[in-house]
Amino acid sequence: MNTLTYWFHKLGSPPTFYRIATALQPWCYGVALVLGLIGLYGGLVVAPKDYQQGDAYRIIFVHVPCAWMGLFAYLFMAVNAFIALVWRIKLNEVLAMASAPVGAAFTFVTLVTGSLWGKPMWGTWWTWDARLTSELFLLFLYFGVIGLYNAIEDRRQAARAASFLALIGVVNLPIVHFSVNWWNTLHQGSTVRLFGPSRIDASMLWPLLLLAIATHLWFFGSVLARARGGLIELDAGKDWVRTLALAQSKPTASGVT
Amino acid sequence: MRPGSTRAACLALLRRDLLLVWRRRGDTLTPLLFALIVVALFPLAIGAQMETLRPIAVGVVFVATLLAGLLALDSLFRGDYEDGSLEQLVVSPHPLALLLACKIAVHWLTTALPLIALSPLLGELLFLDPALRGLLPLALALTTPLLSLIGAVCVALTVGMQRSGMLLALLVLPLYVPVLIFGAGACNAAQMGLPYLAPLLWLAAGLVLALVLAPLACAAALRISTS
Amino acid sequence: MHSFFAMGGYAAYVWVSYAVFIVVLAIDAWAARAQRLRQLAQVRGRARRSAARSGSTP
Amino acid sequence: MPESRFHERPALLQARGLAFARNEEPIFGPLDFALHAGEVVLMEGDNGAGKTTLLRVLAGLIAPSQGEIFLNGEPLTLARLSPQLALLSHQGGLKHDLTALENLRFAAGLHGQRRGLSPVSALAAVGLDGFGEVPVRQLSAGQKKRVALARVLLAPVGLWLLDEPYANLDRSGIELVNRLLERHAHEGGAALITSHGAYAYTSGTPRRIALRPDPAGTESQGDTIVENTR
Repeated sequence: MNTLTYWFHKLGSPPTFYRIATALQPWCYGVALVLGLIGLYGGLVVAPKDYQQGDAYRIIFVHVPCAWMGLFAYLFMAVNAFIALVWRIKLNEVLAMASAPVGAAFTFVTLVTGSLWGKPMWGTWWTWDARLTSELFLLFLYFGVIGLYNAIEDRRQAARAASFLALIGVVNLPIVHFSVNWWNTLHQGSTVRLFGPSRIDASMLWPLLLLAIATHLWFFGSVLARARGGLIELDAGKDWVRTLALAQSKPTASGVT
Repeated sequence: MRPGSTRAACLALLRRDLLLVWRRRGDTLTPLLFALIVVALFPLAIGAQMETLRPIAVGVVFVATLLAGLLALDSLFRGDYEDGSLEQLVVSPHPLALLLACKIAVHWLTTALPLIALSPLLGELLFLDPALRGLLPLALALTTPLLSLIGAVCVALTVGMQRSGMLLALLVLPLYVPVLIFGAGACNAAQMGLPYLAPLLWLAAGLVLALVLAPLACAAALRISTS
Repeated sequence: MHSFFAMGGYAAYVWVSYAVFIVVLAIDAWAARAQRLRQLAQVRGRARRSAARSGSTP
Repeated sequence: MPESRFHERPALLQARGLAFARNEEPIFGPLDFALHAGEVVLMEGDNGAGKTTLLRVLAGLIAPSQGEIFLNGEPLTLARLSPQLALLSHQGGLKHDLTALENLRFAAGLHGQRRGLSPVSALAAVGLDGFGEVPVRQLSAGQKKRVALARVLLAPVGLWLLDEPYANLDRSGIELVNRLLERHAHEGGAALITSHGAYAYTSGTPRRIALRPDPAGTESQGDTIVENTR
């Protein structure tokens, strides 16, 4: 066996991955927190007021990174779902299912903040343009994946069924986007451009980028945390989990996140 | 034709499913009645004037058809799953996707086709624009097979569950959105005097794709959910 | 300082957005942790049950 | 490892270290056994010992958690297995709204039919002559079982996997199952049947493998009987 596949196997084994995840997770959360706070400071305080939108534009500092993350999480989930279905790797099943709730959270924040931005800017909480509608159905897809995963008794079968649905969603999402776009040409006048001319000042750009990095790290922290739970659940009968559970039951066991 | 050949198997399956529907022919009325009642609720809820109902007639008929189809989806594999016939299909030496395609075809014939036949009446109840009398059944004829095919994949994913109704709706409806948009959109475009051929062609293209891919996806989903 | 909190008249929208952002992500992290602790508790319960069955610690 | 050293020809169906677990709860195994052509093997075990699951694994419906299955020496796939498999599962696979004959005609269309048999003669062979036009719904549980057995009998296959074939049958029914199994084995077929052991088997009792509901045991089940009887 060559070294690369050896390491791949080693990393893919649940106890090893659990150890690595336990070590990485606080760093992901921690760095995300620090970068996020700096980014928020930059967005709320340092960045100048927009000459058109006033201070309301500051919502984009949370809205846009969350919108990216909603899609990124879906992509991450779909890639893992594909690997899980084709090669039946337990770890990828766990990772795919771990990214669904985080992705749903980001998509939810996107919708709420988008709505809160839309009200002062367009005078309406909601508009049926392609991007918003796709985002809404992205949320429904997340709910479908989570719902299917929770509805099936056998955990591995549940993960495989939900992974399959996630892959169908990958096909569906661009079609929804395309169809709503077409639909909007039919009902002209209701479209509002979400992003104005995309000339953005450097003082506005760096907080945005920092927050984008922070949300990515937060996403990975959350995925690792859920993957740890998922691995425990899937390997509940294995020795390494039992050792782990009994080691943590001691009240003195601290420093474990 | 040799017994045991794939063609014989498909024919036997088609014959059996049609026979089963015939034995319980009363059940096929349920989706029709459901669609009729849903449509009848709209004038009662928003007023019976022609000028309020006519603009929404197409949309209401489409949504009613879609919901009736959703209601009927549950029966697609449930009986076969419960009495063990589904296992027999899975372990039969024929391509499962092909057998499932036959089942979906019978299901469409017995649940969606009557709805298409009923659609002019549903339209009349809502004062449908007379110009759309021909187009509405045509759009439905392109839409409903897509709905059956897409729905079948989701039913296959939920087949082993006890109470799958609400979950099935959650899985299926986001996938139905583009189909609904193009189907109803074509009629709306025609009503506004805009060209309506493009969405119909999109639907036809989607249907061709789904005819090939959906049975395969359905078979894969079924193997996951029956394991 | 006051003008900072007022956000040019958009305070309700801006601050609610940021609050939703922070609260939802905090809930997400908390839920992930709670889920793992629940799984661990279940494993411990199972270990206790099997220990009780066999009469000795596994 | 119990290799197939007693035969030049590989066993029709062979399991090595076969185990299945659902949510990390072991259902059966690890299990080693071989099923050769011309042989009937009875899997015995109490309720919950995993007999049904084992049969579904062997039928290729579920992937095992561990271990391998070989069909004629090659790894088992559904594509290789399905042309030679007749499966009688717990539910029977009959449509209650159709008559016995309609059910069998469908089965013949799906799986083909054994040379020299027809739906009518298969029905007669399980002692249901004259019941062909009765809807299955109106048959008794034992008669339904017989129709399902007729379906198995009708399929032109060598391997029978029968889950609880004796359940719901009276004494003459049990004798019928034994007779069918004997003839099938005599003609070079093989059958793996399960039972929870509460039934009286009569003549020609097949080789038995005990499936113990003890998931803690790590030693192989299926044990020495496999080799002793050969």
